[in-house]
Amino acid sequence: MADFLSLPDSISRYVIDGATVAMEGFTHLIPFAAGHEIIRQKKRDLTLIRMTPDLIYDQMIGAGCAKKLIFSWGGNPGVGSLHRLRDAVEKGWPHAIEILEHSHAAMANAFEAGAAGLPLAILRGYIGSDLPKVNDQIKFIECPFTGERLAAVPSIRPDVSIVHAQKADKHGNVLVEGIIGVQKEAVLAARHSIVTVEEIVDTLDCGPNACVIPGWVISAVTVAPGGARPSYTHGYYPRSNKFYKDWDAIARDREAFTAWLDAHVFAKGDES
Amino acid sequence: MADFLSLPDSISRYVIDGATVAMEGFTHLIPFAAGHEIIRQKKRDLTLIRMTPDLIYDQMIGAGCAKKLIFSWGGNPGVGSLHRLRDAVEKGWPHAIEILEHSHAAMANAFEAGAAGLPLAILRGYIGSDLPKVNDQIKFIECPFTGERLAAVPSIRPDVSIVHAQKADKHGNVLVEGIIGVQKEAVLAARHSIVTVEEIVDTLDCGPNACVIPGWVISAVTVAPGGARPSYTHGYYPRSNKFYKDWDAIARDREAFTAWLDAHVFAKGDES
Amino acid sequence: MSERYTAGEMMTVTASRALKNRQSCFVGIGLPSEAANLARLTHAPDVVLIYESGTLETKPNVLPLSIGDGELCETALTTVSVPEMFRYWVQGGRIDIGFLGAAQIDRFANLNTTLIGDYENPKVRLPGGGGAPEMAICTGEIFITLKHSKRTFVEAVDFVTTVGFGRDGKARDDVPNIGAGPTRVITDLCVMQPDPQTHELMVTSLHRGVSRDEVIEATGWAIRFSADLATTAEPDDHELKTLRELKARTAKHHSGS
Amino acid sequence: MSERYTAGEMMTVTASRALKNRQSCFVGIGLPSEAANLARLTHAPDVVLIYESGTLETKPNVLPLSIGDGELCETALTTVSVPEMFRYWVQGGRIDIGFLGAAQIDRFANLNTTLIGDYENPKVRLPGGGGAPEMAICTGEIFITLKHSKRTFVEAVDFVTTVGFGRDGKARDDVPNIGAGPTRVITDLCVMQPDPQTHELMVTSLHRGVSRDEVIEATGWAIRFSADLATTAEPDDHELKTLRELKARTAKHHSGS
Repeated sequence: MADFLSLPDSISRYVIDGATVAMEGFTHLIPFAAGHEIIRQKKRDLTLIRMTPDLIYDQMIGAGCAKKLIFSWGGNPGVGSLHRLRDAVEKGWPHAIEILEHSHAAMANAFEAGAAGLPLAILRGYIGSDLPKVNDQIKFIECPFTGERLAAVPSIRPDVSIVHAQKADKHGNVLVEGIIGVQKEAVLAARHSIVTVEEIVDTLDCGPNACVIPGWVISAVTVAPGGARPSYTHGYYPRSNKFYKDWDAIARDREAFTAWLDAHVFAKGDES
Repeated sequence: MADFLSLPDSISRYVIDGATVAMEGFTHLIPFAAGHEIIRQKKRDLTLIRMTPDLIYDQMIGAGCAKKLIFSWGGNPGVGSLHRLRDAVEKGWPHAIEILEHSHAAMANAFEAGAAGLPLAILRGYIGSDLPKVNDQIKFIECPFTGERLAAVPSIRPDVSIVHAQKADKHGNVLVEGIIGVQKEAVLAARHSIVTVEEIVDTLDCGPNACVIPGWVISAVTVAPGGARPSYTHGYYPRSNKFYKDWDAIARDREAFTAWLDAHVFAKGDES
Repeated sequence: MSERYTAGEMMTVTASRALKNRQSCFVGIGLPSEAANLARLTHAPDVVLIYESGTLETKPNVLPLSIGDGELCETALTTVSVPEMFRYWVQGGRIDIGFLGAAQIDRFANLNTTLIGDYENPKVRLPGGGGAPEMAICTGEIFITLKHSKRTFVEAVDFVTTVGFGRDGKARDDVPNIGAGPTRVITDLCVMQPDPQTHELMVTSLHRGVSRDEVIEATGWAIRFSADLATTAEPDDHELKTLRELKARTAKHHSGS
Repeated sequence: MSERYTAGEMMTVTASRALKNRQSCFVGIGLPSEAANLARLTHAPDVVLIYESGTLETKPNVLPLSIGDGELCETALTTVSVPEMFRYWVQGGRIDIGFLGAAQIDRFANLNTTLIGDYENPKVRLPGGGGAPEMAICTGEIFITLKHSKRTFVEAVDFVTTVGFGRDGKARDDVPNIGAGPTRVITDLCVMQPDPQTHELMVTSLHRGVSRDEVIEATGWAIRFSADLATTAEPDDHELKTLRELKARTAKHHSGS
């Protein structure tokens, strides 16, 4: 069963320097509070996995937490570039990072295969794309029944996955609702998992087939109200599109970014 | 978009002699009314696919509709044997049928792969089992990343899939709730699909991530209240365990079965 | 044998005691389901029961007749699709114990639920594999419970539906990502466990009042007995009361419909 | 160019008209989303809009800023997981039209959204592939909409993120289970379609008031014009009014948060 831990405790226990970390949430339910705690604890050399790095990884990369990024779409949604990611890739600031890029379909399948305990995912993908030329993890196999050539990618098996969700009950069972992304797969694919939630409730009060992640597959449940801001939590608060737009100016400039980090992450302390 | 058809019309339009037909519903929501209509229309030479043949295929096999059965568990749940299936396999009555058998995991994966448009499913399965010796559709592949030997089976792509569900809205969108089995996969894997429902409603009135099959992937929606009896429809009526037990005596005897078929299927007429 | 309980009750209680609290258990219909729910209602209130119909962490008030009874869904934490059940929960390695029955079992704990006789011309056609073949591969370990008889405990199963340790006892050797396989077989006479080296089943515990000869007589191969053969602990009153109430509730519930 | 509408409006309306009622369309953020929703609000009320965040049959009242705005989920028939989206809906062949943008496009309609320059030392690092590479393979056909300029319409893309017809125009030949690929490119100047034989893009329709020279000037390769070059039909008042109201609603909605 999941332990109920504070945010600092869950991060210090499960996010180890050098670990492979997946923090998921597809535009919705992005675990920003957990990302900020990782920055505050000055975790280093992480391999960060996420379909859409979004602002959360832009911040963590700018803060120097990452050694490598595995992703499939690295922009500021609806706004433009992730300038901290670009600065690291193009200019090596604060240090160079390695990138490994996929398509969304391949990453979604790789998370799914990880949750399914398989070593690989198979998809009809990457035909005619240059991505297999720059990503040596993309291979092709032949279907033994039809002879069709299909793409194969290794499944994703993070050391730790971190997601945010609406609520947990007292046994640590978690309800994820709305745009559910690959969150359940990320948790099931990982060796350890941390779920931050808006609140703890007596009963999840959901339909018979709702997306519930049982407490007994989660390592730590952490209450972090507002923990997905500036992204959103369906049923709790909307996305701050303004922050996403404002981020563009902050992230374009190393000094502005560093000042933002000091004021809004380091000075802030535990967000749970 | 789905056409709203009567049960006789949907069966006569989409279930063609010689077709490959999957009728799914895992103990719950078994489309008996549709099965009876297939018997009444004297469809022949069908390849019947179903994880658990259950009474519905016992009846259809006994009535002479089947040429071949693809399945993974062929019993009367909690009661014993399917005597019509055994009579066909062991004694060739009313005629011999071919069987191809899998494990549940393989069939569930094969439906999933069919829905996913893939020619094959890959699973960690069949190790040490004799099933691959009697089913030439089970092969093994080597993972190009780890070298692990994994089982491969062809995906299931029926000519037509038939499932029962709670309700449809006026656009033919269908809600399936409770034990959802492989019903959505069966519909998505098939070229054509028929969904029988308890009722048509104004709005499906369900959670944001409910199991909804959109009307535009369904060929025909048919109102058939009680269409899953003697199995059950969550929220509508319970399973008739008594009928499942009574079936044992009916099905053991060819004459008793034929009399039952005459009285309860042929004499009954359209069940929608 | 005591007059306090039947051999069947002894078997169910012993099987239920094998399950530990908080373990996740994939439950087959029949004896396994009876034992697993008894465990949940006695010493293992937080055992996680999972049925292949997709019901996760279910707490049925009466025993299900089928693997997909409405009761299983209504009392579950959540219900997932059957592909998800086999992909994420079984193959994903989330099940500690697979709890199975069988029609035949051999000395290496291979299970047959496919047929008696020859595949092309079966004497008796049985239901088939269902969820068992992959449970035997993907769960942490397998418990088997079934009644002891020579028809069931055979020298060689007619068909290996579900692997125990293979025809030679070595089927799991050097196979990556495979579970421990059958770790105990609980019958109405005794408990058997595989020899750590050869994987051949041997009796490690006799139920009170059962003689070695009774087991030898009911077993289709030259069964071995452990050097430190134990006597199985007897059911206590609470277990017997709980089991009887469960079976009475179940009989009453299913009689009406 | 008319004073009734801008070149951008001409582009969006033309793109929207390419979508037919009841088609299912996988919608990219930005221009494709604007065009697809305009279609839904005008001639194609039953067009099925699908966003890669898992929202099936969504009817947003305002245009989403991101691919996963709450508005998309709240107005959807249902929302599925992202693995299901790519497995059952995209790869499963349930999408008629994939509606894409790009940073670069070449004469064989190959798309680049990865980077400008060299992969190891990029001049500009772009977001990457996202959902596009498999959309180009698995949907029935692809519509592309983007503004015409020499920076965008290039002789050879720096990186083929998403295949059109390959560097030689033959990438789809004899490939099983692959969609038709790009069937039209809609810009603010014209509509291009692939030559049925060579798959090279050629202009099949010029927007009213646009000259051949303007297109030649804005295209990085020696662009060809169809023998029966048409003039694109102009937006009607209802389309313009609907588009402007949609954009005003959208601007108002996103300004506050």
